[in-house]
Amino acid sequence: MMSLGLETLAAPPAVLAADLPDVGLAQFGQDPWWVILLKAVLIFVVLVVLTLFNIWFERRVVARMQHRVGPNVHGPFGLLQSLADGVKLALKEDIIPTAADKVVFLLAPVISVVPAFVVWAVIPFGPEVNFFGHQTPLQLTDMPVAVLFMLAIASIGIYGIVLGGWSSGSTYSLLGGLRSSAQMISYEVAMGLALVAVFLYAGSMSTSEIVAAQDRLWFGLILLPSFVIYVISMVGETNRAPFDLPEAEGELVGGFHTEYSSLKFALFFLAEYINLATVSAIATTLFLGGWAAPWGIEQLWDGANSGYWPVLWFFGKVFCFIFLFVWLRGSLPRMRYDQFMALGWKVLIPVSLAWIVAVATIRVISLEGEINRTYLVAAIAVLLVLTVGLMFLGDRKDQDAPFEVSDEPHDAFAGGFPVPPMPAGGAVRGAAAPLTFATDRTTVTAAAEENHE
Amino acid sequence: MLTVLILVPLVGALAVAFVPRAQVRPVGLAFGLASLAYGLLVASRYDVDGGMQMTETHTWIEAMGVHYALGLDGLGLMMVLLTVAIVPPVMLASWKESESPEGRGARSFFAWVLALEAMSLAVYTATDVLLFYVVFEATLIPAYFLIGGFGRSGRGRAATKFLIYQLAGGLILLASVIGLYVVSADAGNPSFLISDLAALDIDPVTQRWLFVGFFVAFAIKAPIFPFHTWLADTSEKATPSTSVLLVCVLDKIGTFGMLRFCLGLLPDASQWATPVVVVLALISIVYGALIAIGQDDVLRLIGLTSLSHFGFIVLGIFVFNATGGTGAILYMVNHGIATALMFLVAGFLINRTGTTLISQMGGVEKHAPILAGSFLIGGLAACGLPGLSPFVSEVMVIIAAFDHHWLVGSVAVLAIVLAAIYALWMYQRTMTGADRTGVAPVADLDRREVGIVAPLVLALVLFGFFPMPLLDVINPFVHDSLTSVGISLEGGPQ
Amino acid sequence: MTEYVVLSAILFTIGCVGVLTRRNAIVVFMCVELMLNACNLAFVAFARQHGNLDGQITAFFVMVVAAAEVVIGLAIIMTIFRTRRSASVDDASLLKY
Amino acid sequence: MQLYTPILALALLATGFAVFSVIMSAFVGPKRYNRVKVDSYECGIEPTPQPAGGGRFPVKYFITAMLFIVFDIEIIFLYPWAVNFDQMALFGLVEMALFIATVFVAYAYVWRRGGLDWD
Amino acid sequence: MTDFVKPSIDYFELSPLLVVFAVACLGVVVEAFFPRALRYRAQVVVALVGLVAALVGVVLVARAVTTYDDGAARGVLAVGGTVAVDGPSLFIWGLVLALAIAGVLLFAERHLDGGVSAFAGQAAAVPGTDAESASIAAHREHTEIYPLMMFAVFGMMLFPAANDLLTMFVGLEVLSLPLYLLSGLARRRRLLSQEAALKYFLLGAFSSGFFLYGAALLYGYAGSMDFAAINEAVRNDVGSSSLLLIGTGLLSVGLLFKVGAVPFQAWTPDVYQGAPTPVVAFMAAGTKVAAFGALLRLFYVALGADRWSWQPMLWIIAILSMFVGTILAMTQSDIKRLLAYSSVAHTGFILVGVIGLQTSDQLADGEITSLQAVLFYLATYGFATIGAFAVVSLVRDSGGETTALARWAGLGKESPVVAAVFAFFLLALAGIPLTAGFVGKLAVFSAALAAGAWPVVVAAIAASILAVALYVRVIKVMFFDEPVGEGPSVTYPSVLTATTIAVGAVVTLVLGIVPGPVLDLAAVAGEFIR
Repeated sequence: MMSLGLETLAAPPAVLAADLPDVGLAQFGQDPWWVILLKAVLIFVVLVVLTLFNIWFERRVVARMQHRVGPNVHGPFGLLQSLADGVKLALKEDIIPTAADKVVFLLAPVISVVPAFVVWAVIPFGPEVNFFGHQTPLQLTDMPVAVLFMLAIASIGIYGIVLGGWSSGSTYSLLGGLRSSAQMISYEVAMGLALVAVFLYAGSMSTSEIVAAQDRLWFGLILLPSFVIYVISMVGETNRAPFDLPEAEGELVGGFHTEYSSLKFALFFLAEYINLATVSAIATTLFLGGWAAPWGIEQLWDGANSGYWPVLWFFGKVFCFIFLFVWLRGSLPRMRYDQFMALGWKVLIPVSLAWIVAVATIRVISLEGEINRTYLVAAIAVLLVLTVGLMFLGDRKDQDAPFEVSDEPHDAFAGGFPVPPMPAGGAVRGAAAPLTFATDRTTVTAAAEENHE
Repeated sequence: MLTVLILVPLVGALAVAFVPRAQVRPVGLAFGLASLAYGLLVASRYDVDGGMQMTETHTWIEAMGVHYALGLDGLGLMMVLLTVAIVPPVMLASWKESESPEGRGARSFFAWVLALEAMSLAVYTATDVLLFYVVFEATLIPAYFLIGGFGRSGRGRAATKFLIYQLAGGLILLASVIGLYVVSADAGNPSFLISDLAALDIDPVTQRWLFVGFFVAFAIKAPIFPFHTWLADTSEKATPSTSVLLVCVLDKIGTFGMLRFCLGLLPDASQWATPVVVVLALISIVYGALIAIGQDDVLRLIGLTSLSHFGFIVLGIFVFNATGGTGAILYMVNHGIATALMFLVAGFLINRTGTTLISQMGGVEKHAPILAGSFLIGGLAACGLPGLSPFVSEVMVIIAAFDHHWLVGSVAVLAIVLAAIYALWMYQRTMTGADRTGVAPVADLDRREVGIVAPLVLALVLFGFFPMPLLDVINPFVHDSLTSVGISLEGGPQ
Repeated sequence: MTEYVVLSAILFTIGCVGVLTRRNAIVVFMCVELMLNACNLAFVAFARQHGNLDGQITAFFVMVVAAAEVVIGLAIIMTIFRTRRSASVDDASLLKY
Repeated sequence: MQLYTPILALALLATGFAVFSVIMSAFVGPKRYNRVKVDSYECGIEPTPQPAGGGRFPVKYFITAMLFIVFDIEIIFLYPWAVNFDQMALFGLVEMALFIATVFVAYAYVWRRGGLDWD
Repeated sequence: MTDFVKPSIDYFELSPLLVVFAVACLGVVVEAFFPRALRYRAQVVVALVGLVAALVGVVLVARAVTTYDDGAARGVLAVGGTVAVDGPSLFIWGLVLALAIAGVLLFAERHLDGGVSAFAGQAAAVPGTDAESASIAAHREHTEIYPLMMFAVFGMMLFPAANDLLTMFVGLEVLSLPLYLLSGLARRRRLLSQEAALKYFLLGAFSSGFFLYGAALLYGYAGSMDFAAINEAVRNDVGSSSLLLIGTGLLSVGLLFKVGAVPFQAWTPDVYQGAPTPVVAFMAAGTKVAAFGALLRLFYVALGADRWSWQPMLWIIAILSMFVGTILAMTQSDIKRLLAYSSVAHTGFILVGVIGLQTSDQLADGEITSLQAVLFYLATYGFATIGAFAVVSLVRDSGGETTALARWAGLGKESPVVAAVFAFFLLALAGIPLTAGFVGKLAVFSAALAAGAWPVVVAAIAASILAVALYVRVIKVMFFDEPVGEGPSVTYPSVLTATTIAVGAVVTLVLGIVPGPVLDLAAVAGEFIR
């Protein structure tokens, strides 16, 4: 349900291809089986290694920021610390709580980790290279709807989190899972909207074509607002500080994975760090020219964008983002949940929408050469007046006095129909009954929410 | 001309609905009398040579070829006169008892009566089949409220039964009406006008189906034997005044329709169906008379006699000769007058005794000779005593029946005997012998009541001896209609 | 192509049977969604077969409609659930004859 | 389909790894039973039994989910529009502006009526 | 890749549709930005003004449209052929808008229930809780009902005008979804109302699934969603006929559900009983009009060439609907359920008209066409129904509306006017002459008979006879039965409901006496654009 839209979209892309230009995609789908397999294994290995590295990297950098040393025992500079952690986790006892829904509990980590890997299938690492004697692009595959595919697959990962939280049979897990998913879907909207401008300019959703479209100017520069929105929402999307509310220890212990231990916990951990790299890679591809060498290098050195060199540029850019993540974590405090949601829903989304319209307008002007300025100005003026006017109209303080809780006894026939009274102590029974999250105050739908404003 | 004829009572109905309470009855009666006067005026303009006269045709629903078309022929004139003549006596008769037990006022009674009159007049003058159907059904609403609103307990049920029966009949009629329309549409000229429809050449099978529809509908209305069960209940529960309107005016629509539609539009099928119809008519005659004999409720008894009389009328219509046709139409008029007399007088009697049961009456003639006398005249008229008008028509029908088949005639004659039994026995039980009413002495008719009864008695006697004016009007119509059926006339009556 | 149509028919039937046999309103509702998605599959398959885009476009619209239905359906089911503390269709039985 | 087989390969690989890990952890780790250990974690107090159906949580989450669906759908329409925008030019701009305005109406409603506020 | 072709959007012809949609959006804006105190007035004014403007638009468009393609039809195919603005569409638009205006008046009625509307003050508040009593005390009300209704009206206009399966499906949903919500918003007897909404929703979604799968199969058959193309495919007999047959069947399920025909009528009584009476009044009239418009267009335009395969099915469904509807209505003891079943029966009667499809060369000059007949019937039925339900909302006792038939005994004495008006509506529904119902029945029966469907017409007549008994029973209860207890009381409404009832009654009467103009209008509407 949560990601219904994008997820169901995964079904038709095969046929969508029929309509979209496929000139740029001719190089894909030609590989023999061993190349495919080799590429897949390479991606897999790179991701696992990358994760191990990232964990170490994060710990070291944060430690530096906090004037600590960080892991430095295992291997040179403590580089093997993550590996050791992994082995330790594998040797821990595998606990399945009695309250858990066994099948889903086991399935959730799998659901969470698989999409994290799969997304990388369409990330372009570089141009066409000689791959063990075979000319092939440094990218597992591409398709006309590659970005859509990434979003769709990434959304499936949310299922893993929700199901993990739900199946644990623990209140903290449930709430953590819900929070994670709410957070992810909230920021997914802003993220999705931020990408629209890119497609507008690239005229394609294929990653390789988007990279190709940035050969002159990175989208991150000409579409700066989109880029900024994307970066903010990618932090929210990955549940990282300062948006790491689902794992707010003070409130929710470990969040959705409170009950997970051993390798299953490691899988969630793995997925999380891969996702970190994924969003960075997407940002790189869509906004920072992908594997193309930064401006200036190509001018100095002709070979910068051929052969295996672009992999370097690519990972260089990705590490910039990862450093950004770490930096944020090291410097910013955690936000409050309402602030966080308000930022997503009330700032990022409207700004994105406005930006899309603006970009489209600019695009039309550049396309048609001339647009009737009078209409344009008039339209903008009307919009401005409307927005401002409406915001002033009807003060939000028009709410009625707060509820006066009536002392009247329960009227079993209220509304002309017998209504059962609430069970004593609320809907949830048990030793710690007061701990209910479903009081009538919180369970009110949107239309009625005004009472609490 | 004819529109005005309909409008007079209709306006009257509306007027009655809105005038001050005290003036309801005078205003109502005034409109009733105005209708009568206007009806007579129309009659005076009527050309006795026959044919549709005073026609008016306006397009009503163009999309479906429906017209607002009125016209008057001999048959129609008879019925119009009967209607306008019956209403004022009915109003007078209900002068006092129109206040029902629950205080349902004279206002609604007079309004509904006038509405009923208007609709009935429209029925008798309509020359468009759909218009006919519309007003045919529209008569039921006033009738429903007259039955349901006034009378004795159980009338609600009776009214409902009445309405459902009638509406069922009406819908069957509707089927046939639409059928006719479709036939006309297939012939290239979709229309509901009788004149257009009469010109159609309908294939026999279709004709028979349509005939069945029309006949069943009118047989329910009339009523004829298997469709008569509503009649007794209705006449028992409703006030006598209402019964007069129902039996004398409204039910004539049934036989009227048979003449106009079954014979007029579907002549071949009518002849095809004659044997069955004649048998049904005979059953009605005998059965009606037989069960009337045993009744204890005076109103129910009178109602059932009508079943027998309607049998005669239908018999006259379907024996297909001039004598029968003329007799039938004459019978319709005479039966109207005679039955009205019986019902009204019975009503006066009931008012006085407070009961409708014959077994609780008796000895009235001693104290109320005029009442008893008029009751006797009504009874004798019903059994066809020479000198009273029903005699003429009854004789004509019986002669025609013998012409048709001797057996038919014989059975019809049998009915006269039965009629004599129920009429005289009823008189004997109610008027003679010991007084069992408990409200002795029963008062005689007062002047208002005499004023009601006298014209009716007078008419019975007058037409009994001198039916020519009526026959002059009827004969051309019968001549026309039988010619259309394709029967050569072997010399008209008289 | 036939396989896709058959698959969609099977999915549709499963959804249909689910609606008729399940008692939990949410499950019934999910079965309805399954039916809609089976339709989408059929549309896309037919679009491929006929080589035009109508079916795919339709699938888009169906998704929109399905989303709207989800929103409205959840709102209704939730209100009932909150009142009755049960989402069983059988419990909703005040309306009879 | 050629374009999709590589994805399948990667997906199989990832699934194999994940499933292997899950199964592995069941065998490799020690097994020491302790009733408290397999209880739900609740800061050390007796855990609250979850009611049937997974427990209840604030309606707010439903509202967020519904809102997400609405906007997700909007995105579905925006993507193809964006990709083919150059061909539609001004017409596309006007139509999409109308579409966004319509969604914006609903958005404004939800915002103003407090649907976006978390307590 | 094909080049993008800008579709022509005939803004003028679509203006009524667009106006209604704009008004709906405006309603949401009002809801968002107006202070609570002003919302009620603002919403009612916005809705009414919008509907009237749309109605004016319909008239203007109707005067302006010209003959299409030199055929018998008039109008244009708008938005790349997805919406057919032709005579029948315009007729139905006008009708729906008129009914919607009456509906708004009923929605806005606040006089009957002591100053509050018939809708829940706060739908989210659980009945019997503090939240609810507080909302009652605060005189809250959902003014969202007006925009919701406007959206439904928009759907009702789009549905019959849709010229391809996709648009039709969208119209179907846009029309249904707001109604699902509105059904659950009754102020009194909330549980009943919510249950009605749930049933309506689940069954409605279920049936729209059928519709959609049918559409998919037809698309698979014809390779196009467009009605004209489907017709062409049927004519040329391409593809597998089983796809066509099953597709037609499934599509019919969806449509017949909406009109409430018999195997799919189960929701009708429940929803009619549970939903707030103003909603029922509007929904019963509007949905039927719109859905029959769509049904006609689908069967006549897209599947006209295949009518030998669907006509027998409709024969059976029509007969079943008439009888089941009437007979079950007789057994009801609740007036709203009774009217619901009667609406099922009416569905059957209208289907009788639908069956009367003939090609124009089979018709005599001046003979009524089945389309004309059905359109007219819809007009008569719509006004009689909305009026009847408006009257139902007047009859009350201490617990709000009293819909138990037994409690209506003696209404004729309590309030002769109200009882008489209701009786008049019932007679119209029964099809008694001099009411609009009669002319409607006459029209559909003659259309069907002309097409040779005499068995159906005979059945229809038989059902009418039964139906008469049904309606007369109610009239008897009102006028001739003794009241139970204190008897019903009639709350005199404000001018809003009174206007609706008066308009309903007058239209019903006028259409019964001078149906000519409206029949002509339906005739002028002409055929569907093909």
